[in-house]
Amino acid sequence: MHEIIQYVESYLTSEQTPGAAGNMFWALVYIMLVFGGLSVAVIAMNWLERKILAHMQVRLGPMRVGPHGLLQPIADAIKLLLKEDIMPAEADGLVFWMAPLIVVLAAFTVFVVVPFGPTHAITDMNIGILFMLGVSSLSVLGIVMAGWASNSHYPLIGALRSSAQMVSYEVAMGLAVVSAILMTSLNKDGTGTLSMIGIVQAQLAQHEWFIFKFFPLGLVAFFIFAVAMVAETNRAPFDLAEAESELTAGFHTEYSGFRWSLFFLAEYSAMIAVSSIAVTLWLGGWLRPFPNMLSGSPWDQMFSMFPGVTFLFFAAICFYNTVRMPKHPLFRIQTIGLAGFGVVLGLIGLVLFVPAVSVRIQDIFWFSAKVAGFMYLYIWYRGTFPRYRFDQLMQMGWKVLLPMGLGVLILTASVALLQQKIWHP
Amino acid sequence: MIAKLRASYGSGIDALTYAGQNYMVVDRSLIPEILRVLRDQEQFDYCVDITAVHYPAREKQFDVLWMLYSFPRNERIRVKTQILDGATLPSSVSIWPGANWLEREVFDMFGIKFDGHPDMKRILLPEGWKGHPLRKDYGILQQDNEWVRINLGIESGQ
Amino acid sequence: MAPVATPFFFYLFAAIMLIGGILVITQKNAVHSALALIVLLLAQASIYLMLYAPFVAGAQIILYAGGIMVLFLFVIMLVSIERSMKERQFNSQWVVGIVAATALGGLFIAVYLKGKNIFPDHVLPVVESDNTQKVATLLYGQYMFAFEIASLLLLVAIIGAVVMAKKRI
Amino acid sequence: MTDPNTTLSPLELETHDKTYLDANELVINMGPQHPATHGVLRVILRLDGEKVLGLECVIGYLHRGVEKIGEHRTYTMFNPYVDRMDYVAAVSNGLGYCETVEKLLNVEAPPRAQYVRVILTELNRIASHQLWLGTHALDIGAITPLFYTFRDREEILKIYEKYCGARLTTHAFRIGGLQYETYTGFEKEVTNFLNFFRPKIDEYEELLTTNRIWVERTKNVGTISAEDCIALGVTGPVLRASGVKWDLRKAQPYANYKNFDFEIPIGENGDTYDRYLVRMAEMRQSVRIIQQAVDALPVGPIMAKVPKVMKPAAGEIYHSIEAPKGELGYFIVSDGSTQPYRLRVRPPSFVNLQALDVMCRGQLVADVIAVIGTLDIVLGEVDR
Repeated sequence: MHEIIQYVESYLTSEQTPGAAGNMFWALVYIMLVFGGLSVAVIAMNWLERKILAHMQVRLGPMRVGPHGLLQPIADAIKLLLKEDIMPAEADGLVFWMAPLIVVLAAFTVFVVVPFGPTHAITDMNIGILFMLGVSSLSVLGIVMAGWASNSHYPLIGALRSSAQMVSYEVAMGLAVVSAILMTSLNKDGTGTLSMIGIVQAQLAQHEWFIFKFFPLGLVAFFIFAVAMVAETNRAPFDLAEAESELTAGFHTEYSGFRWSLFFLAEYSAMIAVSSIAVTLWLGGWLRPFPNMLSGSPWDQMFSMFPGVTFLFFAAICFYNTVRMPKHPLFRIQTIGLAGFGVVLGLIGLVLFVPAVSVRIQDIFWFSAKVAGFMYLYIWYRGTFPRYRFDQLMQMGWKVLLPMGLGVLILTASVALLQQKIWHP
Repeated sequence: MIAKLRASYGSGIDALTYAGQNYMVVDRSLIPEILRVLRDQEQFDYCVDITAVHYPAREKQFDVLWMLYSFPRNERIRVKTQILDGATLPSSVSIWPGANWLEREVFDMFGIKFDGHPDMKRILLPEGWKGHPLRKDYGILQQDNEWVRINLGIESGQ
Repeated sequence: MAPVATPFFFYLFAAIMLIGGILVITQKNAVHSALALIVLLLAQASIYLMLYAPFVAGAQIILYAGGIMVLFLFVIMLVSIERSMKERQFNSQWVVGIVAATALGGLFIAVYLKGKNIFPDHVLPVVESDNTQKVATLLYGQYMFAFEIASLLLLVAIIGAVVMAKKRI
Repeated sequence: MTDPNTTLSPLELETHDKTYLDANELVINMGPQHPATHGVLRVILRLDGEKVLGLECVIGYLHRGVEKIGEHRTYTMFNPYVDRMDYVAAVSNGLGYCETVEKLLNVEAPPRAQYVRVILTELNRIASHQLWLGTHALDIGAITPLFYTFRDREEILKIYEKYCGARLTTHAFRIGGLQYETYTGFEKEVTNFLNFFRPKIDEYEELLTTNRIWVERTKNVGTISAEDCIALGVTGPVLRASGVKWDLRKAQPYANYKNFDFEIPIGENGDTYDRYLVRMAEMRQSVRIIQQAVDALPVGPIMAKVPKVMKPAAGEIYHSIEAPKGELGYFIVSDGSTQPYRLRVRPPSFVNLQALDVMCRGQLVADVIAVIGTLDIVLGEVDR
């Protein structure tokens, strides 16, 4: 018993990721944690997207299943799992079966290197960002396979569209990423890094998030990436593959039930993955905001309060809505449920105030908070923008973003070179 | 205006007015050039509508009407001619492109053919429809019964 | 950390590559052989990883598996598979193929037998962390010229392809 | 769409050149069941790759023989049928029909009825434009405007419901005036709606007018010149967007539109974006008209003296009004009996739809959807 506790503490105090420590057990634990958290995040995204979109469109959104439709995603999941799993008669069985697996695999494997904190990553490859881009680019294969294997016209064209779009936007994306990586090499011995943790630590060392570096170069690079990543995940306004008014549902038209839900899962986790790339590269990963302006221990204290405060805030919202619930016997269960949910959130918030916890948790919190910001942006786009035409989409990719990316890359390189000439001769 | 046309085309044009609306009854033989003149010289540049009326009792069974409007003069006029059943009319698509579908509809509903029309075929009713519904002698019930007999295999749809 | 470069993994990936390669040439359905090729490339990437060459592995995944194979799949899917599946496979060159294969195999065996002591008998100590930097310094330092020439060639090829593909400019 | 080739991507094209080397022009079919054809419109497109060489509309899927029915009903009995033609602007149809028969009977609706008619018709113009805006934006991919417009259209439908009990096919008018006196608080409710609606138009505009993607999707798409419009007989907002300042409410005032002051918004390029702006401006003008009408609503009778059994003298009459979609004309031939001898409807959508071919020439396939949306056709009126 005592040994186990010591073992746990020895890990908790260690300064390495489980992968770097070569500790299989903790790596497993982390994998479980990350994938569990990811699934929860996707479920939450499902509910949030429907609610936020609905409120943007003067609707209520799901209200029936559970208080304020909180249980709606779960109901949907059950529905999808119980649904008949149809495979078109003429479909290519093997490929049709493999496609969703590949997409999900690619979407999940990426998270192996996502750094939720200096030590909170499954492992830290020294080609982290390269690995992320490469594996996420594999999901195109799954999409193309799905479109082809369905042996139907809509999916084929949808797959062609979305994969053409993804391939062409990967170029601009890569250029933006490279310009950010260049910035990591601006230290004494001028050695950059590709490792995700290394990138964040470089921002820490340079006391500057890369989005503000060489203003406006970092900002432009970030903008290019932010546009490319929306196209990369086939979301509005680049959702031509799912254009209902033209194609029915793009490459996963023929999929149903569990297979379809796999695509759904993959789409959302891909969104989270690219957002976490953006956060890591430009928004200082797990670093808390205003590290320079508001430095010093009191500020650290204050910022370490944030996670708890946030959860308490959610809890407060829950209680507020509990009070506003109609006083009708039919609503009693829902009211109780909402209150219970609020209590759970509140307890989590209180736990987060314990210094020992908050110290270890706040990295993860800041990272997730930044990613959540991107998630909201995704929903916002969808509520606001019409859909691009395909040629306009390609034009934007090749004629606007690509040259911009090249220019930013060259400028960043030259500026960095000058700086090193001047400051570190 | 009428006087001018009279002068140039002699009889066969008589202008009438009903409820403050001018219309002219024109002899079938004068139709093409009258319409052309109205468009070119009298600036009736907008062909509002083309339609027909069926008078089975008459010997010249059909009235065909062109409803014209002039943007410059802000003035309407109806040109009306009487033709025999089965007689054809010159198409005015070359004068007003918009006449295309209108003439097709007239053909569809009355079976009046227009010579020189790009594609003279039914527009609202399916190809192979029997009869022309807006003729007075067109029996709805027979049509309906025939249709149900063919397509539903029952005696009457009523 | 515990080394993954164990013989077991090597043989595993080697076997995968072999099977993939055989499938590539034996599959009637072009799409299936393309997928087999992807498997092959991924296995190759993991062998690079075992050689402590992560950068090469990453490049392999991005370029081959992610980029080139997708274009392959495009082209294959756009030609009608049914026709190509019906018609007899084009293999009138099997004699030449076998000859070439045997010659290559013989060469390998010869090298293995004769050149035992050419290769160092112990694995050189490679530091994983600075592998990428090493590649960079070599490419942009020593082999700068060759690198630039290669990229120039690629550029020419791209432009040529565009010109040939574009019917109405 | 029944054939997905309607959304060819450049890559797709290559394949078509590859697979059928002989076919450099492919014919594809769109509809009649298609989310973006606003009903049962079937379009056969001739494409050179992504570019539209020409198209042919196949209509009549919704043909109900309204004109034939008209010959078999008395003037009063036929009145409800006209609502079913342009079912999103039913009141305008009713207005046109009633005025035509009134001309034939040579009666004049009393002033109060005239004013109420104007109020309801202009409300209907707004409702029709709102529905157009929502669906059009949805076709182009913007989801949100649909919900905004339907939320506000609901208010108009509520007013109709309170006035005559029906929401969509409101048999609102009668020959010779109105059947129902306005309910108490009618003026107030209409005024409230106007005050509620004015900012809403700005809301729509905020969503779209300066939206970069919206502008890219609509500018220089489906452009049509004023000459083509006139030659093809295209009327309504489409004609005005091409720069012709022509509106029957001004050109040949009917009802009592001459008593109101309002402008005719026009565009200059005649592309989809201009048509959008024109319709937006028309909504504002309608609001102006309704405001004046409500302020000046006179008291008095609402029904003119019309015989119970209408037997207009033999004769023929053509009367047309400015419906939300364009010039809506009725041509009635009376033989002195209780039923029209011949009743012809001149539907705006039917004639406007002819322009689709001209507008889509040389555009991309994805634009065809936008152009169909911007023509604002109602198949019930096209096919009658």
